[in-house]
Amino acid sequence: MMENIIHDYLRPKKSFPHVWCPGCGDGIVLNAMVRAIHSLGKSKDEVVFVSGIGCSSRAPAYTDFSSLHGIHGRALPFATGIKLANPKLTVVVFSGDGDALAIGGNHFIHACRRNIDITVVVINNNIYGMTGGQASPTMPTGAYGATAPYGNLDRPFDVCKLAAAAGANYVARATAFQFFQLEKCIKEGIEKKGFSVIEAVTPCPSLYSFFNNTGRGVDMLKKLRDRAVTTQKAATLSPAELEDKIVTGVFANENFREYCAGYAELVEKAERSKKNEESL
Amino acid sequence: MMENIIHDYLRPKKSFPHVWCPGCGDGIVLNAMVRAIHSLGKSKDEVVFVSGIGCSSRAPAYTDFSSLHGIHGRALPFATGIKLANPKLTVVVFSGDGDALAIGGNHFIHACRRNIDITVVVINNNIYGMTGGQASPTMPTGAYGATAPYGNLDRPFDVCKLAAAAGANYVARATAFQFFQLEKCIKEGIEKKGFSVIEAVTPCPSLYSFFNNTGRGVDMLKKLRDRAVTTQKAATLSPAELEDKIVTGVFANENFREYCAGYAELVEKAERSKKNEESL
Amino acid sequence: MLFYKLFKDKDGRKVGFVQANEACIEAALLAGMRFFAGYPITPSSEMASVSSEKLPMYGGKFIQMEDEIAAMTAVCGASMAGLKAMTATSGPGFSLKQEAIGYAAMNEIPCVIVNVQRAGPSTGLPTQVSQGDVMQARWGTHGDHPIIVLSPSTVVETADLTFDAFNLAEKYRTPVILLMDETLAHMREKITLPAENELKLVERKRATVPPSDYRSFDTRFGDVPPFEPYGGKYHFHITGLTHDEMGFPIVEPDDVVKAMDRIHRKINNNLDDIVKVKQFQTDDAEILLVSFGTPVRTCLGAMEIGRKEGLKIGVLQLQTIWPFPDKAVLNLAKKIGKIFVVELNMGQIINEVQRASQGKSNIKGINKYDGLFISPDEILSHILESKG
Amino acid sequence: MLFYKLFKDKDGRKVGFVQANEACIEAALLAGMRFFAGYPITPSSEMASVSSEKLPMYGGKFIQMEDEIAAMTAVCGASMAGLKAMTATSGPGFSLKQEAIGYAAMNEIPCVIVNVQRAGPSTGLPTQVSQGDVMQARWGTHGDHPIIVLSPSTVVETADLTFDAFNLAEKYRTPVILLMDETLAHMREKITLPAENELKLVERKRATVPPSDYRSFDTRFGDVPPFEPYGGKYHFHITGLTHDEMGFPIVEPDDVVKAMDRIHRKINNNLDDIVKVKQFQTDDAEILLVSFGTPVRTCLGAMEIGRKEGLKIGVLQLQTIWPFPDKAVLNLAKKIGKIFVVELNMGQIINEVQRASQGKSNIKGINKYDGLFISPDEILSHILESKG
Amino acid sequence: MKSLYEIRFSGSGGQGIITAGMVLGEGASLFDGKYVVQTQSYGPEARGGACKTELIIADYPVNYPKPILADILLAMSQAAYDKYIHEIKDDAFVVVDSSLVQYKPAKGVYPVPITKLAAEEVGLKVTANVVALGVISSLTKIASYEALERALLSRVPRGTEEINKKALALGKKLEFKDNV
Amino acid sequence: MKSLYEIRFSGSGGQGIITAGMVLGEGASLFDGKYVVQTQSYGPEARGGACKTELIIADYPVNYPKPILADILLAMSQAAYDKYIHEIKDDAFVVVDSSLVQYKPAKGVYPVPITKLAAEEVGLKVTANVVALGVISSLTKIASYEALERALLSRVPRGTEEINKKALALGKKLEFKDNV
Amino acid sequence: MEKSKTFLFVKKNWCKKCGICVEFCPKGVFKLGKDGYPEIVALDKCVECKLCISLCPDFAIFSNPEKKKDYEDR
Amino acid sequence: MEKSKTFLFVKKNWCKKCGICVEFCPKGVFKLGKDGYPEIVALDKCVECKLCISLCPDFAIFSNPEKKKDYEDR
Ligand SMILES: Cc1ncc(C[n+]2csc(CCOP(=O)(O)OP(=O)(O)O)c2C)c(N)n1
Ligand SMILES: Cc1ncc(C[n+]2csc(CCOP(=O)(O)OP(=O)(O)O)c2C)c(N)n1
Ligand code: SF4
Ligand code: SF4
Ligand code: SF4
Ligand code: SF4
Ligand code: SF4
Ligand code: SF4
Ligand SMILES: [Mg+2]
Ligand SMILES: [Mg+2]
Repeated sequence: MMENIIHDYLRPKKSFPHVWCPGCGDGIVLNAMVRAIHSLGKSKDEVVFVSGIGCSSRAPAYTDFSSLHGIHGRALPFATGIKLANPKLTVVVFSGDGDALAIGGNHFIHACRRNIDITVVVINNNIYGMTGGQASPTMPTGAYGATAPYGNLDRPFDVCKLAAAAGANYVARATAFQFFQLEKCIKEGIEKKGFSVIEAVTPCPSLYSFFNNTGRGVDMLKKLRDRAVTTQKAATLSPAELEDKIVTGVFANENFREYCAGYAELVEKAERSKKNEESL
Repeated sequence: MMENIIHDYLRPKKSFPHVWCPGCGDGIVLNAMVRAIHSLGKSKDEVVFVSGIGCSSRAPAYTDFSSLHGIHGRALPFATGIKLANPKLTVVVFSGDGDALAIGGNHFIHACRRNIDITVVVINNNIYGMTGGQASPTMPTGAYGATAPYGNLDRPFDVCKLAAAAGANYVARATAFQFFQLEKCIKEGIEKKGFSVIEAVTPCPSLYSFFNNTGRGVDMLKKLRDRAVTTQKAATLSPAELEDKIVTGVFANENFREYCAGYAELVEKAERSKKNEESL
Repeated sequence: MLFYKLFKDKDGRKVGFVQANEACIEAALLAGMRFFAGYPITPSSEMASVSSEKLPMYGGKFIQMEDEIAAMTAVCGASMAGLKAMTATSGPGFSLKQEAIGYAAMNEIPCVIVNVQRAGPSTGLPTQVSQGDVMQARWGTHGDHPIIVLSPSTVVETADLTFDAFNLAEKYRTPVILLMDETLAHMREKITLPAENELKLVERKRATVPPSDYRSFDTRFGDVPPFEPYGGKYHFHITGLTHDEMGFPIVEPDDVVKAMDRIHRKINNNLDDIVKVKQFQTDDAEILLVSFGTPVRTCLGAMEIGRKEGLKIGVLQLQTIWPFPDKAVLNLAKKIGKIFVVELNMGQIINEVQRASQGKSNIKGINKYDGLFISPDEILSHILESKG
Repeated sequence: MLFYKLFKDKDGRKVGFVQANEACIEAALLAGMRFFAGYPITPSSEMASVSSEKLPMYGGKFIQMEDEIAAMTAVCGASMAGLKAMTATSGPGFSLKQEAIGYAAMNEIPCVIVNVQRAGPSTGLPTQVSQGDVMQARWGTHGDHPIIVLSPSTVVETADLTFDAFNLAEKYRTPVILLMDETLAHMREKITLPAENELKLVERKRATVPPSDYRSFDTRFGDVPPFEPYGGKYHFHITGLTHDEMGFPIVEPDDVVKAMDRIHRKINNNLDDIVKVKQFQTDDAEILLVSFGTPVRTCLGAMEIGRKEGLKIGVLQLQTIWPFPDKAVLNLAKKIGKIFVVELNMGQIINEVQRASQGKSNIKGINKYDGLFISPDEILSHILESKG
Repeated sequence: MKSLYEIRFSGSGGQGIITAGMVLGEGASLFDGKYVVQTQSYGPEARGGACKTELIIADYPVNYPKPILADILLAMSQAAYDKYIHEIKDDAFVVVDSSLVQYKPAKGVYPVPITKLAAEEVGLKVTANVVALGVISSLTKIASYEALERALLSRVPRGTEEINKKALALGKKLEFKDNV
Repeated sequence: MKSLYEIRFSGSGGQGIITAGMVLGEGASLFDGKYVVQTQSYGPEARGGACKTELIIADYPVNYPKPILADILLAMSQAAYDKYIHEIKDDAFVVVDSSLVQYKPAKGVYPVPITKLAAEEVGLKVTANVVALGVISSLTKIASYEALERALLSRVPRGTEEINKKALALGKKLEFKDNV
Repeated sequence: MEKSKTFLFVKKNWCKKCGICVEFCPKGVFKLGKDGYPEIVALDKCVECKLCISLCPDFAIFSNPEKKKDYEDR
Repeated sequence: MEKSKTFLFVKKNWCKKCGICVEFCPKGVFKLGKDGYPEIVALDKCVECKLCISLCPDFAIFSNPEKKKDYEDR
């Protein structure tokens, strides 16, 4: 029988439907996350979901993993505290493009640098959904938003490039349409010892669409389907051909020492340097 | 006659000697900055020096350019406000490795992304000097500091790689020993329309040396001299050979549209969309 | 994308049926605001949106920064470069801005910070009303610092106090906080903006000495130092360290005291100019409602109803909250035996009213903190209850 | 690299001649602190250094975060994962932590935040003493929130109040602030730490219900909800949004009030347990010095000298500053006609003393804010001056 | 006419409830010269939750800005109807969108299949809010038709003027009975 | 012996002034059983500015933690001498590093070329602070030699025990006169 | 796995009528109903590719009758 | 430019005795003096490479007699 795994994981006492708009990609990403965790055979006891603030950051509330819905931009340091305090936990972070890369950009690059064993899914809808459609750090130049009435002036971050440059062990990108690929990337990210970044490109059919006329969720998913190219394919395309494309695949897959493992080594050094106290 | 240009630029009413320790690299960097500005023929009226907090951030107080000694980590947004308010100004930022990349890391990557025409010199002494020698985000793994008694656990950022990935137009690195190269990079950075990052690797003979036994300023400068290799040279070296090296040279030299220029274009659009008000 | 439209009335004044968030920015533009740096947050986000659309039309600059700290520091930078500058936020962002607000106070950087209060603490109730940040507005940053805080109760008053905020900021070289709330922010009323020639704008005092004699914080011309923007013949330094007139760091105790005293004195010696209250039917009042912001309207509603039923209610509105209107409160406390302090929080300004009234009156709080606006009924039932 | 050494005395207790910064961490370790996240800042940095060296020896974790916000949120995370956690900072960092402190209060996350006060505002005088953040400690974050603030005056008391801070944090599931100052931080005195078996440690109350019946904020067992750490059979949610017992967001006004009332009530109903003051020769005092933190020592010095000269001085030390010791102050205000509030700031706690004493006494401030510590002479000359 | 009206429009996000209030408020205040204050509230949900706007329209300045018992209630969702039907004055006008709401017939309750009419007669479902305005205007005379039309046209996206006019007119020309 | 001593050590950063105070404080408090409180202050400069540490050493608990007029003053720089020479008691001991400081001979003023001795006799200039401690100990008896030595050895880096002992002993065995 | 075992059910009070299942099912198992909700019209064509249950943003498609029951009154 | 024109002067109250000029002058123009300050001992050898004035962290080396005068009492 074909199982919809997520129904084994929804929080018993939480009421549904969830808050997200019709056709919003956030539910798809949560679904992929749950499948990835399920396929890894993790117990619910050992997983903690962490998020900041934003539409996407509502995700952790819905599933029956312990969870922390934090403050805007700070999901990663909350998660760092949890992970370092109890390295046995599988700590997973949901963070919007604004949450992870606007106010939270510093924590993002430092988590990459520290390479702590946390997996963050950056749910990139190219906009601030929760607050009404302002330009986010991944909004394309020229796109419209509540604070970009003349077209966005800024250039978007390449989230994966930034994460790799900052030192994350695992970096990958998939669109919400590529569900199975997304699930696989998340799975690989969680399995990887070290910091893992998965950029999930999602539709915001309410606000991104309101300002940019991109249609309903269905339309936006179709667009994502059509724009996605693999890294391999991308390598064969000219910059002009790449213009509107979303390059998906794995961008970094390293094995730098993980932070908590490093800490364990440090503790040994400390033990050795412990001196006996002198009597008065 | 051989001129020591800096004497034309010291602040008339400021008392000297400055606060920096004997052999500290901060004075050398300030000197290089002044020479670069001088060689560009900029008037004192059109330059503003901005900094955050740290030993290195004391630099702007000493020269006769208008200056803002801000709060820790925020030099770049202060500078962004100044530059956007008056794009005619040449805005130059001095920022320590802690100031620019620890607390200020987010502003750093966003300034790169925005590509606003500011030149920042990241004065990288691999430590927090001002507060007594704690580990900074550029401290090498294994080095010692006031908060790294067992050797630093973290991995250092590659400042230039990060800046380039975040989108800065110009990115270069030189050591304090390579004075003329440093001056040249700063000059190129200021000339470049767009955001420019110059990483100046400097000795902190007080605190870095205290924890790591690296000797006096003279010794540390010698070490910098010996460790520096050009990007060209670096390309020929194995990872093992590169281990202790400092790769110097230019890492990015792009011509993406500058932010204030973009704003000017936007203003034109706005003018056009200005509607006449209807009478009641 | 604007959700309102302004019309010209017969006298050439702009009129519109607008939200307070919109009124604030329209007034700010007229007051000369030419720089807005923001980071979106409910329920203040409309201010960023309106600014992003309108500022380029006025030759001004809008920038969305990466966070609230960056927005506040960019505002400081822009003001130092000579533009009238503002930012707007709500509780969580206001908390983040605190360090930089202290910097502005220390370096006497004129600027306006709007906090549209929503229910806290923490993320709280983002779309619901509160006045929970009124003490924070005074004490949110570390260290003793001067601050001016104004609080409007109607859309029209929002525009008026926005003018005042910019004028006070420039006149006293100081950050000014405009404390609004969610109900007001999203409330629409008709405003009539002054015509250009009706504007009474204050501009920061410029230097009269030659560049070589300029001091960043010159006290030779009174407690408010003249100001020259970056980018001219005047070269000067500023720092968040305690500093002398040149802007250079000091540690000498007497100098420190001198510096601290002056930045406080420039406010405290001008309370008559800065501190504004409004009194409604306090002459014969036996019961005084003290309030600020939108709940003042409810107090007035309660006063109308109460008076019909024989309750001699008067209302004291604190338009300026900080510096606290000690004098007005004490005077009324001496006259009126019963004071109710009406606030949409668990009791903040009541502490000040208690302090200022020196035990002269019987003071009770009427507090609402369930995320809803307060109704006249609620006030009246408190009054009646306390009558026994 | 530690700059002190502990010895064992004959009873097996550790003794040492240490700074208050060092004493605080040593006491914290004994109190069970197993997580420290920090960002260096003068004059608190020694706490990070000592923690970085000692925590690994105790099986605990030290992490230097990228800024103070990250440090404070990491502390919240670690505490939710079950470790007793702390951070330490000074003014500028304290301002930055405010938003996350509100989160801790809202989610009832036990933790200890040390603020070593230096002179502000802004960067101010980083190496000099002040008590300028005492109001900020109460009101620094947005929205009404409960908070406990303790303030020691000696190195020994620093250790004692550090124990108290951790115990109160765990007992009441709340953030506790330890408010120190630069003079104390760098002051060395002898401390004798309790032996392991002498420790009276409070651990957070654990759940007694089965996982399926667990609630994040269960009120069935009193106002302080039992706590289960992340990583066990208990799966639960927390959020900075106003929430119900399950930790799920609410907007229903009655529920909001219930939630807000409880988190305040758990503190306010236990004032006798939380609020601690010390009285010195107040029985026959005609002049009362009210103070907190290191200046208490100066008050005691002034009392000694003053009494020799016939001035009947008594001293009230506020060990707990928040919740404010209203009762103790009012009682003494009723008895003693003259109160001087001694603080190293421009007048902050004096406002509370004025409020709490309800006009019953004549209250004056003795304020020092030049970056130096206050001397008995300065206090005595104020007293004499006001005598006329 | 009363000198002060308390008005409540309620429904769900996306129905244009707040816009309807804005048009009414702007019309009454700017073009009819009334004193108006409009407030609004929305749920914590990003979009689509319950949504409400309230207006006081008076001949004199208004202090307390919220209705207590409504003179005019527009209910565009079941939840809105259930929640607010009891908070009205005895002589209140209640307009319910009978294509969406199960209501109890009563004096003063005017059922109009607003959304259905918008979809079928105007040809655009999202003009339901404008149809509702037309209905309210003709039923209650709270604002002049001209004022409403002008306010409406000043706000609608360019190119949609005609269809909006049509929607308003449709609402206006309906005949009403309070179905008791 | 008095029952309370007010002590001030002052010089510049890098001279080990504060360390000297720590050793004296630790010795007196942990090993001599006195009540001690030590405070310190340093300038805003990163390093090398003026630097001061103060101690109260008493037979009973100490409240006010700072000296007013010193019983013992150690001046290791000109600035320190100039600033604090007037804030002493009549019977104070004043130790000046005569290799660095121009002083005015007076009763109670003991000039010792501390830094010079450290460099020449001990062979390590940075032990000047320890030499100074030795001098003060033997001159004032403020702490026992044993206590000081123990406190000193508990703090100095491994491998430097002997040279530090030598420095302390040197200070102790000097003979003093107050040069009047 | 036999085709006949496939079970699919759309829980209407969770479904937000986004149409994703209708659009992306490769086999046309769903059709847009008059009320805007998807209707299952060709269950026999289902190849169990899981696309519908994966892409439904509202977890509204149940593929297990047991689970459907568990969630009936939620 | 003639060699003889070279002027160099170390302003002692700015110099912090770091020894950088002594170490890095390629021509041995400086020598470490007994008091720790650099002494100019071979000005004639100076090739005006500017390394000393560039690397001196304290701006303590003056190469222009006019400027030296300006700064005499600072
Ligand atoms: C300190 C702070 N600043 C601002 C906000 C307002 N805010 C909430 S969510 C958000 C951005 C949401 O964008 P994103 O992270 O991309 O998430 P999305 O809603 O798009 O999923 C903002 C600015 C806040 N809650 N806290
Ligand atoms: C908000 C805040 N946090 C911390 C500090 C303390 N602080 C001052 S400078 C500094 C770091 C200095 O390091 P860096 O930027 O590398 O400059 P350096 O002193 O090494 O030149 C720190 C942590 C501060 N002033 N403000
Ligand atoms: S606003 Fe956008 S991101 Fe937020 S729930 Fe709606 S569709 Fe999703
Ligand atoms: S501490 Fe280091 S960085 Fe700071 S002034 Fe001294 S040498 Fe320079
Ligand atoms: S499993 Fe595949 S084939 Fe079957 S209904 Fe779903 S999408 Fe269609
Ligand atoms: S994908 Fe889900 S929510 Fe969307 S129409 Fe199908 S069942 Fe409904
Ligand atoms: S200019 Fe060059 S050669 Fe001349 S003294 Fe300086 S370093 Fe030596
Ligand atoms: S380099 Fe400058 S500071 Fe160093 S020794 Fe030479 S002159 Fe003195
Ligand atoms: Mg987003
Ligand atoms: Mg540094």
